[in-house]
Amino acid sequence: MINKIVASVAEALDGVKDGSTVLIGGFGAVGQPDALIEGLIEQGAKNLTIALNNAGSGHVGVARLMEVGRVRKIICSFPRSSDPVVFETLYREGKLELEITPQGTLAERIRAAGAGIPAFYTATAAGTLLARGKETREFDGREYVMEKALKADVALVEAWEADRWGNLVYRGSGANFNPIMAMAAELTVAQVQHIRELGELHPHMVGTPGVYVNRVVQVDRGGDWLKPEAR
Amino acid sequence: MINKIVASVAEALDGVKDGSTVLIGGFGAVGQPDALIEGLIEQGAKNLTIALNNAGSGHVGVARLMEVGRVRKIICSFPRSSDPVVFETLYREGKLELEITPQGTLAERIRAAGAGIPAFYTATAAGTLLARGKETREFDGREYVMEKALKADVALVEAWEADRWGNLVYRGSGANFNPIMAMAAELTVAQVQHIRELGELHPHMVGTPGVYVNRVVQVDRGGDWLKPEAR
Amino acid sequence: MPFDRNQMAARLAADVPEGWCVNLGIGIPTLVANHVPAEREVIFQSENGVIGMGPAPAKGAEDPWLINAGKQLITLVKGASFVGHADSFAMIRGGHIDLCVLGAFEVAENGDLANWATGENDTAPAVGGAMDLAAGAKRVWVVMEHTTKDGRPKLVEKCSYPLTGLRCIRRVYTNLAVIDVLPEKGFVLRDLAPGVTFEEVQAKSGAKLHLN
Amino acid sequence: MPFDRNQMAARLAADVPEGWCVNLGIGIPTLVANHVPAEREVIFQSENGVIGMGPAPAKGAEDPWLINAGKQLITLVKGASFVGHADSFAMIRGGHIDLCVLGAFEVAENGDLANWATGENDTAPAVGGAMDLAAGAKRVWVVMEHTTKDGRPKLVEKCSYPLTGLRCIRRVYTNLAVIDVLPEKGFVLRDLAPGVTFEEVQAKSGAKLHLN
Repeated sequence: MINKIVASVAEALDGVKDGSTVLIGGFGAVGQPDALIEGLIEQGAKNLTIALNNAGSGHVGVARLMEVGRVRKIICSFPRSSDPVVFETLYREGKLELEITPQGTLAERIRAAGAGIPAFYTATAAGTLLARGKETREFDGREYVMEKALKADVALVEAWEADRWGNLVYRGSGANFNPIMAMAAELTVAQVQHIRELGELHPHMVGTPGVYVNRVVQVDRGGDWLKPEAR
Repeated sequence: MINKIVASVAEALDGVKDGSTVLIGGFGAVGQPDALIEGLIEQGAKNLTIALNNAGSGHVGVARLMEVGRVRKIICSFPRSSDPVVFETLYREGKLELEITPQGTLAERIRAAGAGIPAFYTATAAGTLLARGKETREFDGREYVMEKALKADVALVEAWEADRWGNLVYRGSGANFNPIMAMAAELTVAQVQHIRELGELHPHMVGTPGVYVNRVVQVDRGGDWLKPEAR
Repeated sequence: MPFDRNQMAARLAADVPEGWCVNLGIGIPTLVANHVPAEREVIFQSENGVIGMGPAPAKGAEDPWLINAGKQLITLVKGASFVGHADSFAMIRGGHIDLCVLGAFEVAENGDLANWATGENDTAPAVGGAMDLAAGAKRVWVVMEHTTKDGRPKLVEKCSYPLTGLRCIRRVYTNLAVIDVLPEKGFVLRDLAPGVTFEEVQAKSGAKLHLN
Repeated sequence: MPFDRNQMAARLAADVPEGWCVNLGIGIPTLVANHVPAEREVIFQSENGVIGMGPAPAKGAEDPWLINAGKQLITLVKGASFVGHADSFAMIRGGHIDLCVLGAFEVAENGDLANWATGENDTAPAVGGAMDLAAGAKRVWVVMEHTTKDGRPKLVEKCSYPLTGLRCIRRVYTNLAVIDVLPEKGFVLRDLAPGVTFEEVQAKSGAKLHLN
């Protein structure tokens, strides 16, 4: 019997190695695997490269992962946040390498990694600072930048529901980076709100087929989390 | 009020020009826009380039479109079928240009066109006859072929349900090439079994957002079509 | 009287026809949605995969799983759908967004846009989806104050800040005027805020303003 | 006694562990699904976007909207899901299929596969998804008769037909034997059909067969 459900966050993150590249899903608080990020801090892997949309806020989650010195490099589109103090301090002190990638290029590079495409061309960033050092090429009279796939060792994703095959169903705007990140890593770990029986998820509602998922852990965010003021 | 629903197949295909590139959805009989293909024969546009998975069977549908001399070139992965007589005759007589593309490359080229990617690299077909004349390039020690986006003037797609915004919901294995084809054409026309009120389609069940769809026409395939022996 | 922020948004909204799919940037652009009359169907898309955004939710009816690219709580309208980030940016980069409205530091007369980094002292500029939208949307309009707080023009001959996109801006809405950016010609006045003169707009612009 | 088609499929099925995601080609490969015991969960994927295919439907219970890549009516198992063609081939080409089983005209000792075109008189060869699967699956196994109908070997030193994929085959199941294809070594015998000898298999092969 296929059963990807594990009992704890610790088990879900077992074996993450120093030096790993880790994709972290979510956009804003939605679809962000908070318990797995906390678990990664506990787990202790260091010298990490993390790729995600934002560089964290305050002193929790991704910001704390950086603050406790586990992150060597961050690849993101938007390092600013409402409270970017940790990122900005580390970056100014030269303790954190930063690679800024346009949001769509970040998404497409991750998808490419999952889809077996080593590189592709995009008009985004052509002629700008973010194309510096990158190959460019003209197609039909327009300049495009060559961007490379962003493959990872680990992806931490979040979904609303899962079954024991690892099929994931997202809620609201919670898909965002999660489906492509699940495709692009050697080890994909999903934090979910609800576990469903096999067959309970509608085949057309599954946003990430279980084929892409290695481990599922249920984390009840609790009723409080659902209140907007707690976001 | 946005209303993409048109009253007839003729109206749905109004304005298709000679020399157009036409994407035709479906895999097997599922998701294949039969009424639109018949409508295209009626409409009369000629000198067409068509791109689809198969080259048609018997003397109906795509095979008939070719038989009545409207197709200059076909781009497909699988020209064979249970009854490929029309294709094979025209091809042997030199009346039809053929471009064979691996099925996944065909899909990815169409997606690329829809996603603003002029070209990408794939390992598929590297070192084979189908890479002849194509640029190749090594990434991390493996050879990849550069494939270009396949943009179209018209896409004919089929779905189970639609609303007046053009949102499409697919049934069973009926998505196949349809969602990417809907993204890759200037004019996307959808044949659907059912029209639903705006708001009746579940936001997570929509396989093609209406943004990609220009015209929707309802075609009742009738109960008979649902019987397997009528497939 | 120059336009205030809401009037600028309303002036822009008046030019958005029914049926367009529109992406709104953070700041004044976000206000545009408030000024499209409910009976005119415009589809608002958000980078995080929401197609068919509605207004902010009523108190008590918030769904914390439903936000826009500005991380604000939103609602859905009838006809809405969701996609993931790759598909959302395929829509943006593939030219399927009829209009993107962005803020700007500078717009040049050739349509160049600078809106993501000040270049100086900006150790870690945040680009988000701005470059994708600038390169991918069918048309990009800017809504911004006509000058900086200290009075420097934001309509310029050549951007001094790092570019977001090249030759991508088609029109600019400011507190003073509506100005087209035409490929061969540069800035062309289209409309004035009430009581504002051509000469005043020209004086506050860093590049030649054409009358038509 | 050499294996018949069903026995070849069964022999291969015996080597498929629980949990693998498997794509089966048309012909003998399709039969493999019938020989995986129901209690061993193997996920069958089809190019047209079905993940979790079940057996053929009972008479009267057919859904004409549900077919596999061979255009046959199928059912779904619990846990099944659907994707479109781009996502289905992303799965295939991105290395997420644990095993693909294909038929072949020829397999070379370096793992080259020829299974799509005969080259001669084949005016319009049909490749379908074979090249995508050959290049993309984690491992590709072939199941085929050991020789052609007129007795020519299909295990060869070098393919004479146009290639489908280079150095992609890891194992071959024939009516006579199970043979690994190892990178440095070539064909290595792994198992024999009942009553078949190593010498017989070697005699019917067009390349050297190693014992281990």
